[in-house]
Amino acid sequence: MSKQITTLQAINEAMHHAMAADPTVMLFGEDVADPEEGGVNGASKGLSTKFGDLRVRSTPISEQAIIGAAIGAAMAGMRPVAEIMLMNFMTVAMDMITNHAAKLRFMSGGQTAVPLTIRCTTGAGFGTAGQHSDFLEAWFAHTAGLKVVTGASPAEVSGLLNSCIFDDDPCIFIENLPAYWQKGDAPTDPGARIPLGVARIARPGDDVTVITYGPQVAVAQAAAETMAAEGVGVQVIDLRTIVPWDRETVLNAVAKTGRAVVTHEAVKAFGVGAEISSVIHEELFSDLKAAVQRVGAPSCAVPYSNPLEKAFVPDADKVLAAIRKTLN
Amino acid sequence: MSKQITTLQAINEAMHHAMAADPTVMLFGEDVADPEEGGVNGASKGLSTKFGDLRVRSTPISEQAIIGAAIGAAMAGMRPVAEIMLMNFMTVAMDMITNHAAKLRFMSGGQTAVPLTIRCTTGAGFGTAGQHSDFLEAWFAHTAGLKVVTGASPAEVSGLLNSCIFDDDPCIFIENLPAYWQKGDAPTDPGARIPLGVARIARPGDDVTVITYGPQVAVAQAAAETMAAEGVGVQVIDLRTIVPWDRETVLNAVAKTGRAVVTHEAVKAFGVGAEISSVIHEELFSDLKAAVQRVGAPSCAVPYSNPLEKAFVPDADKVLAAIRKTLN
Amino acid sequence: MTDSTTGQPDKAVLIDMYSKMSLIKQNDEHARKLLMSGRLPMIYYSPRGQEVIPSAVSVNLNQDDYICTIYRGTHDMLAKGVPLDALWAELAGRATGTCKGKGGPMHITHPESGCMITTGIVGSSMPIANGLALASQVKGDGKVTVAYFGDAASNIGAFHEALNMASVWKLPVVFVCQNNRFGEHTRFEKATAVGKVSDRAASYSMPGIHVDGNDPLAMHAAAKEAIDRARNGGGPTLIEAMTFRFYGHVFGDADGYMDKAEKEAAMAADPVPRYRQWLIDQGHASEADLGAIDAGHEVNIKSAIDKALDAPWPDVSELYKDVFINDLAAV
Amino acid sequence: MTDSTTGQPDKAVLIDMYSKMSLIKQNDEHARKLLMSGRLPMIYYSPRGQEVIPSAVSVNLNQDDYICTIYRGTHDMLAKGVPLDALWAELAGRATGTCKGKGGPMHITHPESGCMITTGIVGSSMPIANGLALASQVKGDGKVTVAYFGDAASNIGAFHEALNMASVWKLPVVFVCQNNRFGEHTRFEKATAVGKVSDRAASYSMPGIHVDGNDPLAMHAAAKEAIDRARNGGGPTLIEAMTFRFYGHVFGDADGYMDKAEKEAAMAADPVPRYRQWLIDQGHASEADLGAIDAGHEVNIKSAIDKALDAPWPDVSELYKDVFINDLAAV
Ligand SMILES: Cc1ncc(C[n+]2csc(CCOP(=O)(O)OP(=O)(O)O)c2C)c(N)n1
Ligand SMILES: Cc1ncc(C[n+]2csc(CCOP(=O)(O)OP(=O)(O)O)c2C)c(N)n1
Ligand SMILES: [Mg+2]
Ligand SMILES: [Mg+2]
Repeated sequence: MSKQITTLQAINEAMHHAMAADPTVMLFGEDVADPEEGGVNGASKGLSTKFGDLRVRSTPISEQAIIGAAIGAAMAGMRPVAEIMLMNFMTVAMDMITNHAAKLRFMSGGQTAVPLTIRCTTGAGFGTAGQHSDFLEAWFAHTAGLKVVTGASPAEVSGLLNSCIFDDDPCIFIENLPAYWQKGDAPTDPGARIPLGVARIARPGDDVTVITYGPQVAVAQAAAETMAAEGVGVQVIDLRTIVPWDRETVLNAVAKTGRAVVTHEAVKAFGVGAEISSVIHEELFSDLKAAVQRVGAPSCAVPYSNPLEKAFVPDADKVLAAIRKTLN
Repeated sequence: MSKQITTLQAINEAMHHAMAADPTVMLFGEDVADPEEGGVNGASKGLSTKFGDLRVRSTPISEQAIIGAAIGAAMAGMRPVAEIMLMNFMTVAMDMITNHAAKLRFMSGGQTAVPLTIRCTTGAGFGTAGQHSDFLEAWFAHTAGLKVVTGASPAEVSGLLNSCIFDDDPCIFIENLPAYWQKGDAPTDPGARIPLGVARIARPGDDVTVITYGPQVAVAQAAAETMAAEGVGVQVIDLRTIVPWDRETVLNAVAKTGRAVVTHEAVKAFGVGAEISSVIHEELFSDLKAAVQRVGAPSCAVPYSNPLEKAFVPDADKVLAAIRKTLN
Repeated sequence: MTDSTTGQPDKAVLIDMYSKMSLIKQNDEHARKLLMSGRLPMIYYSPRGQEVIPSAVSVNLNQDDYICTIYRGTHDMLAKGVPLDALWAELAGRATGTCKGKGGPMHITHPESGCMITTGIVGSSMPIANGLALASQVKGDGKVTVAYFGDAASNIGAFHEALNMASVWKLPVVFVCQNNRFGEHTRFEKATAVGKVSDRAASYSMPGIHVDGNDPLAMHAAAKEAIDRARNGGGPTLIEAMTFRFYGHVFGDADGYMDKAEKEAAMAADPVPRYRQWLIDQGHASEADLGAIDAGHEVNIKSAIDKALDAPWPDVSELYKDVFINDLAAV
Repeated sequence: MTDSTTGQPDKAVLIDMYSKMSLIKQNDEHARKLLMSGRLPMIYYSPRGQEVIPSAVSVNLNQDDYICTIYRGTHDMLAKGVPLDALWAELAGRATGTCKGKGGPMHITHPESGCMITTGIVGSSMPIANGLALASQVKGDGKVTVAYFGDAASNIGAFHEALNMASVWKLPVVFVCQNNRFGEHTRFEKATAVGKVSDRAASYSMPGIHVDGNDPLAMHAAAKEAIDRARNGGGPTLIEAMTFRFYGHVFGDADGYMDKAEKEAAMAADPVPRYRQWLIDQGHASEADLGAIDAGHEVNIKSAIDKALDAPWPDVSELYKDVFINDLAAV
């Protein structure tokens, strides 16, 4: 068995590797330097000590200034990684992200580029409630000019983060808070890159295709186990990159199974699942044996109370129900 | 023929009526008071003179403070209308809108309510380019707790704005800049309300249903004219309310025609059209004669150059092409 | 309420302040004990060490005055009068909580006692406080709004926008910065380009008061001045109250970034027992008087916790309620 | 470049400043004439009256120093060296424009001359300027970044966050507030809770300079001091340069909100002819020298406009280019 590491370690090692490999890579965000313990979860431990205060900086609580600084530095040839502690705090910097980072290449006719990576984490499960657990990837996916990426295991997170850092476009890199302390195989090499835009078949299966990403990959796999026991083969696709998403892999897969479910932890209504579902219907209308089903959170803020929070996050039962719907 | 007024007049008269009818209605935003000419487009002309400086205020350029003030005032029993000059500037206040206005009722267990209306305008057509013309309704639609509303004629704008102001939840009211100077029938009464959540059949038709809202209603109607000449009946549904949207009207209509197109000026990818399309597929899979088609802007910033801007905004030709696709 | 020559509040107020401080301190001790025991896992930001500030503020407020506070604000809530039972039920995520269990520790709301919002977003208490104050100004209801926030929050845009607007509109609001010298793991000086947050008041032509937030009399005087000004139409004030948080940023914080000596010194100067002793020394109260207050709180806190942990969970249908005024259909 | 006793720049610099001012003024006159004629409909924010500021700043900058400007910034661009041909082609939305016609008047970018971004969002030039300066600090390339913005932008959150961060990190950046007394239709005093924007520098322990932005020598001295400080590692400066916009907020502005007498007085004190006359009076240049400069600009502007209006439109395929580094498939 290969070495087991947590997601936090994977991020930490990928960052170490990237900063060692390329002097233009920088990191800034709240508490990220070592005097501040290398991030509240320790994701960036050791970086400021190793690479110095010029390249690794703890910032004031000023998300607009953080992203602005990352944009400017990126335009001037750096490859900044900006950490926004939690995804909900991106709301404070939406002008910088969507009016500027996303658009500057286009609006300048290609003269300026913004090769920055915004790391953020989120996700329900720890009772942090309405303002600390939102998945907002649909907003960023709808904003032309941003790449939106998320990994489902330590090695995946590492490989995708490396690709984001060295990508020439602005990337929103979404981490999952509960997954930080989960272990998985270490990547073969902390500098290994997983190309953006290429989905992964997380589990093969011939009858139904479940398309998902991030923490819901494990949920989908659990649902697939249950269906396997019933003799139904469920294929699980981990998108990895939400923008640009791998239409080819998804459409080829669903063309074969004829049945598809899309699931994510974000609110279902107007979520990423709607785009995937629509495209599948548009492209494979006559091949489909049933309507594509979507699974996602209900249309409310993430609730605090434990039983409510559990009911909010899509679980294997909800994915199973959706799979069964495609089989009727 | 009934009296013709512009959209700006309709807004102005509705605001006058609402402020006269209810002393808790307030207005604030940049330049909205009379010494500042009642708004850069004059939408609020006369209000501060009539209702006084306490209730109508020009603000500093501080969108977070504007929305924050509206939220607090709403929680304390007022019905504030906050004007954010252009929809792109909502990005500066996204924390206030989505972490606070949208969530306070839920997070407080129903103890506090935020009956505020955020008016904003947007839309391509005047060469204001990447940071002044975005339609961002998909973001707000994906945010649980917000109602999202837009009107397609002066009377519609008036009736819907009145409903938003007197609604007990936070409403995002989206106006269309080029439509400000377009004329249409005046409402029967400047205080008349059009209920939220109820779509309007803007044109009857038996063969294909086009679902849309805002400035694209006219585009869809133009496309419908062309198809009528070819003997195809195109029904046009004006959603009016994007959240909560009128599933019943839409699904009943498409159940009859079996063919549907959704169009909006916003970027197509991950847009509102994806949700409508997905729900139609989910609910009417076996009734559909063709996949639902979506029309929207390409995935780029709104371009400046006139021919590019024209090509960016969905026109009747694009809607026609989508309608024809459903007929094949 | 206040002696006009010494400016010192009268005995009842002095005791009231103590009672609030004692309540906050004991409540915090129970919270941390409960967390340690594993009986109630929750995210918890201890306000221990900062008891004086909201206690001294609240004795100058009426029940229907408003406060807007933050994730760390249990002290602000208790000082303002949020009842223990509903508070603890909310912390435990129960249907009987202030927010039916939907908000949790970071979003306690209790309009009946004037606690209008608890926000988890740094800086966001201030713009919303302006709105409450604006409503008071329009209605002429004479209420004052207090916005609590931390030192690090003085570096975020919302602070700037809110203080500018409050000053331009002369809103009846008091901005109370609780400077506990840290924002999460980052020292105040490392992130803040000014020595005193209160000096930033000059940018808004607003009075700025720098005060020892652990000194009950000084804090009381500062709060009174600011609240009186707001109530009398004199507009907003920025108060920077110097203090220290004893238990780091969040429960479980390993404190590795803190200077041990600094922390120990601050804890040794614990303002609650210090003030308790002063009250006795000055003859404002006897040991027995204060003991009775402490004991009363102890009973109430224990009872609130017991009731909370026994209370029913909210029903899953709550996910579809309070999103809008009318319930959602569960789609 | 500068006389060490008088602090006055030498003749070449004085003339260079004039040349920039003259270019800006004439360019603006052509732009408004063209708009009036209907030959080129575009959104246009005239900087007429504000010529001195960027002219005095730019003579202290190197070509590879950076500026970040705003929708009104044609003067800032021209002073920094954005070429007329590419600028006009962009204003006309042509393929030969700085941004291939995709950005337009509010988003002119020309890295070759150091014009890194033009933003249409109030306040957003500042945080991005910090980033450019940060890159310079890390690379040690000795460059200075100037962020231009308006008086009303000093009330938005981004201003506060950016100035605080620039000071904490001692970034080589100069914040130049062009105080033209209005934000759109709102008077400075009505929206701003401080008399001088430059006084806000104290909130960031940063030098603040209040200067008559229509006085070329004073403006030059202020800019030089700030730019030298930034270049020498002394960190940021906030300059408030007082000025006036002659033609309202945006082309077509009816000016109803303005005080006519104030406007007329400002226009009567037009800084460009005033400085021109001063140069002649002081013997720094003859009427003929300056006339030749003016005439040269006239020819170049006319030629740029003619070329722009004749230039090809961008192809519709441009919608799918420059979104990412690799072209999109047209789905
Ligand atoms: C906009 C935003 N950014 C970051 C955070 C994460 N965060 C929570 S508390 C905190 C520190 C705040 O420090 P301070 O304002 O001094 O208040 P204190 O916690 O010391 O009471 C940070 C960075 C947040 N909640 N909101
Ligand atoms: C965040 C944001 N809010 C509002 C606007 C609309 N707007 C454009 S310019 C302007 C006035 C800005 O005034 P000032 O900063 O003084 O610059 P000036 O136009 O006077 O040069 C406003 C409100 C905007 N572009 N961005
Ligand atoms: Mg603090
Ligand atoms: Mg101005």
